[in-house]
Amino acid sequence: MNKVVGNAQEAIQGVKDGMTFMLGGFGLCGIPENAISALRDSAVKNITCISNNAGVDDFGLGLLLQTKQIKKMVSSYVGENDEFERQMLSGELEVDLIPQGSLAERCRAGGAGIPAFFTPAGYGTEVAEGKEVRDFNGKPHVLELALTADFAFVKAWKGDRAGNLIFKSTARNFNPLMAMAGKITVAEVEELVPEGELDPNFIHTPGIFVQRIFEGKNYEKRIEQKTVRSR
Amino acid sequence: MNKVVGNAQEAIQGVKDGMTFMLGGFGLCGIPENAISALRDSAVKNITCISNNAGVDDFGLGLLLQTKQIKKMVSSYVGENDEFERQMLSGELEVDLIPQGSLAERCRAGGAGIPAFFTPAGYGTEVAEGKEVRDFNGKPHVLELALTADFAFVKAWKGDRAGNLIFKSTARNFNPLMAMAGKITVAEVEELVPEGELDPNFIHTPGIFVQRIFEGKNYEKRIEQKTVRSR
Amino acid sequence: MLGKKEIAQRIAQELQNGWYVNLGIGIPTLVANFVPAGITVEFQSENGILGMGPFPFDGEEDADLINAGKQTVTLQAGASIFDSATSFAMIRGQHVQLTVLGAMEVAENGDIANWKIPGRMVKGMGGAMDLVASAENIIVAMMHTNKKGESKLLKQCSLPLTGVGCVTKVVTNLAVMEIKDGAFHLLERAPGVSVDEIKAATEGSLIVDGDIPEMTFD
Amino acid sequence: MLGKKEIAQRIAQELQNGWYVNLGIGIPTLVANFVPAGITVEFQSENGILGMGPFPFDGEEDADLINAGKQTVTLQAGASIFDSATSFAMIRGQHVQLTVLGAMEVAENGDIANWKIPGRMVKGMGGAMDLVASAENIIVAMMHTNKKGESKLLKQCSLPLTGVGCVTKVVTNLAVMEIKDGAFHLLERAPGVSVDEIKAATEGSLIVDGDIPEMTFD
Repeated sequence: MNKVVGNAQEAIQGVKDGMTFMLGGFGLCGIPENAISALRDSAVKNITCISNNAGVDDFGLGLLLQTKQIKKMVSSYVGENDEFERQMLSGELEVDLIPQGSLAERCRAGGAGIPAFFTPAGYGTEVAEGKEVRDFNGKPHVLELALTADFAFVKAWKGDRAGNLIFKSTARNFNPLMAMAGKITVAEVEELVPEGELDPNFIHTPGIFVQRIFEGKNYEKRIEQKTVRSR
Repeated sequence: MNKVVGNAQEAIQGVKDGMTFMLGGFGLCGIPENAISALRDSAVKNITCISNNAGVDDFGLGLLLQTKQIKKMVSSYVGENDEFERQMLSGELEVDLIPQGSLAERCRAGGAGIPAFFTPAGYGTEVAEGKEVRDFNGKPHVLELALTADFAFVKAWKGDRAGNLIFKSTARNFNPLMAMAGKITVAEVEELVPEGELDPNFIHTPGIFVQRIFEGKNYEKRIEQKTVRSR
Repeated sequence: MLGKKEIAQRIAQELQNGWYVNLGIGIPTLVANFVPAGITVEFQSENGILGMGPFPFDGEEDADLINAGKQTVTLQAGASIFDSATSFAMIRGQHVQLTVLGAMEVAENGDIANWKIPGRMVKGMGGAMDLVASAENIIVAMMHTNKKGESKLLKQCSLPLTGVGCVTKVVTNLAVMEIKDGAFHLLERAPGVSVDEIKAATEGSLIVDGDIPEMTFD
Repeated sequence: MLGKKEIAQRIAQELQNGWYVNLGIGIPTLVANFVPAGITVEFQSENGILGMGPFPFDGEEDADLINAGKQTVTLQAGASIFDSATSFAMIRGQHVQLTVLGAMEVAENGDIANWKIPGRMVKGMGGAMDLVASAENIIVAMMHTNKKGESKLLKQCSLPLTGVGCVTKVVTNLAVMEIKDGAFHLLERAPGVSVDEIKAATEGSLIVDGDIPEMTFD
């Protein structure tokens, strides 16, 4: 299997106005930097982005908020982005806030052919409004639906031509789950290696979930909160 | 964290008649050989075993069938075991046959705090009898409940004192899922290593899912179907 | 009339480049031996392999590396190993493009029965119910008739079902048939087998539209 | 009256050997600095770490290794990394023995509000809703009153809820309280703080049963 494309521009071929995208990452950690730049350059608009966070004002998904390409965000936490908060409070941006665990599980479910599942998260809160509630083991649970996307954009550490991916440290986060849930999943990697170089026992995302892969460049990997201790 | 116990006998402390156990493995591949022997020696009885298969007549769970310690089996495929078939057809043994994917997902769900989920598997068959059916995306799905167990017995390749596990090749199968779903999860490993020796990026089962761990011995690793090609 | 090998060989002609394929036990397993030149497919084994390779050389078999039929196998370059939940996530989530499996009965509406003979054979369904409920493209590989000479292509299955309305194609020792609109549509005849012979061996509705070509093999 | 550090220090006394613990952003994060001698706990960070260690030395920070507060961290020996679904499987499946988090309001029935001020602050709930809906042991770390001097321990939360009836203990700058039977039960006073001061700062029902000891710190 050879799923390699030349660059981010080729990798996003087929994105259209109004589509739904998933984007991996937690804060700025493990985000698909190259794909986000290419999406900005493509000027695709009215998009729905499913991503745990919304970047910061001038990096990550903040770049697509600046250009107002995003119609709707589906996230669990957006506290690091002032422009986001401004657009949300003014009503320019639709926002669906989802408990982080439900977001992760809904993406996995979308990729796994599980259309719906019950979770205790959000019971008794506005998150559960309009949703079915049912008791299991004496405890109320909310029915949550799977999420899928027209494109999923993920970022891995290494990947091979067949689309097998491995992630580094906490840059893993939502990436493997969103990779499962994209109709077309685009993986950008820091290092593209030949098939056979990654140990089959330690693949995080099997290639079956990836349709296109490319080696990204100029990774900035910005740190949001540099915290250190003194020696 | 130090979860190490001395041997299989110590590891199964607390098993009681009538309990429900999960046992990892696919066929005879990746089964907890030491725990099964210890369970046989313990003479615990009337147990329910959740395991994809039921071993063969003289190995794996077949050992506990011989001794009639098993009251009920929950499995997806039991075709390799004549004694099993005899006990089932004669009504001595209760059997709950479950589609393999539903079995795997129900174990994961049990460990993940998801009490129920919808799956297309088994719709329109006797497996769906008495279960809620609901359409999603125009397709009927069956509501399946999570599975948990009093004890889960799993077998890994390497493990550390904190209970982190890695599996070798297809000996992984159900082991990581059942490890999640045991109230007490007992891991036996071929090699017990100090904390820090396993790469944190490539742990298959994080130690949080494991309560007891020991280095097993005398692994037979019997092959059911030796198939080879000529050079 | 085809042998088991030829049935597998004919099914292999259905493979398309880039597909992920799950092969059941028996005839379906043989399909892997006939992948047409110039196309690449990866075989999924539901016990947790993607990129399954051929059987090992004698002496190189590994008890920890088996396929869903419990046979010792090997891995190809680019293979990956995963747990059973992830494996069925691939299957249920329709990431596998083709499923090939055997059957005891197939009905004209696409129902399939292959896991149980009440009171007699109770081996279990394994992964078959997940596979047939999920896959968009399901080919059944089997003999056209059973050992008693009775048709296995029926108006309605008599055995407990594995899945409903799911089979898209059937390849037997006699014919290739597509299932649609509640009938078997004859597409190809096995070399030397007449349409009348196929009709006689088929209990379910068989649509014969125009001239039916013989299968060809390279 | 306790400072933030002392609140964290007091909460650390609740830790038990062998526990897995999830610490929220703010005061809860500080709890990691006060693990009592002789006990071992592992910290879970919901972005995918078990066995989180201290902040890195300057120059050794890794952009790919952060905690749920987006701070650079390190790993301890025996740590593991996993994806977000597995992380919340641990949380939802009650494999984490203790959750410590901050709050804007806590009600006498155990309700908690900490994610939203309608029309003003809309940062999102992150993992808090999953944590409070799942954990059996939830300690809230917060100031007893808000910046305007109003009690944050209420008869009923006024802000949108994060979870219902879930908080088991509250540790503030003034007191340690257990929540049960629809009331705050005063367990300990901060050094130099009187029961009357705590009563005055608590809007919800406060049960004072017998002599209330002062907290002790080693």
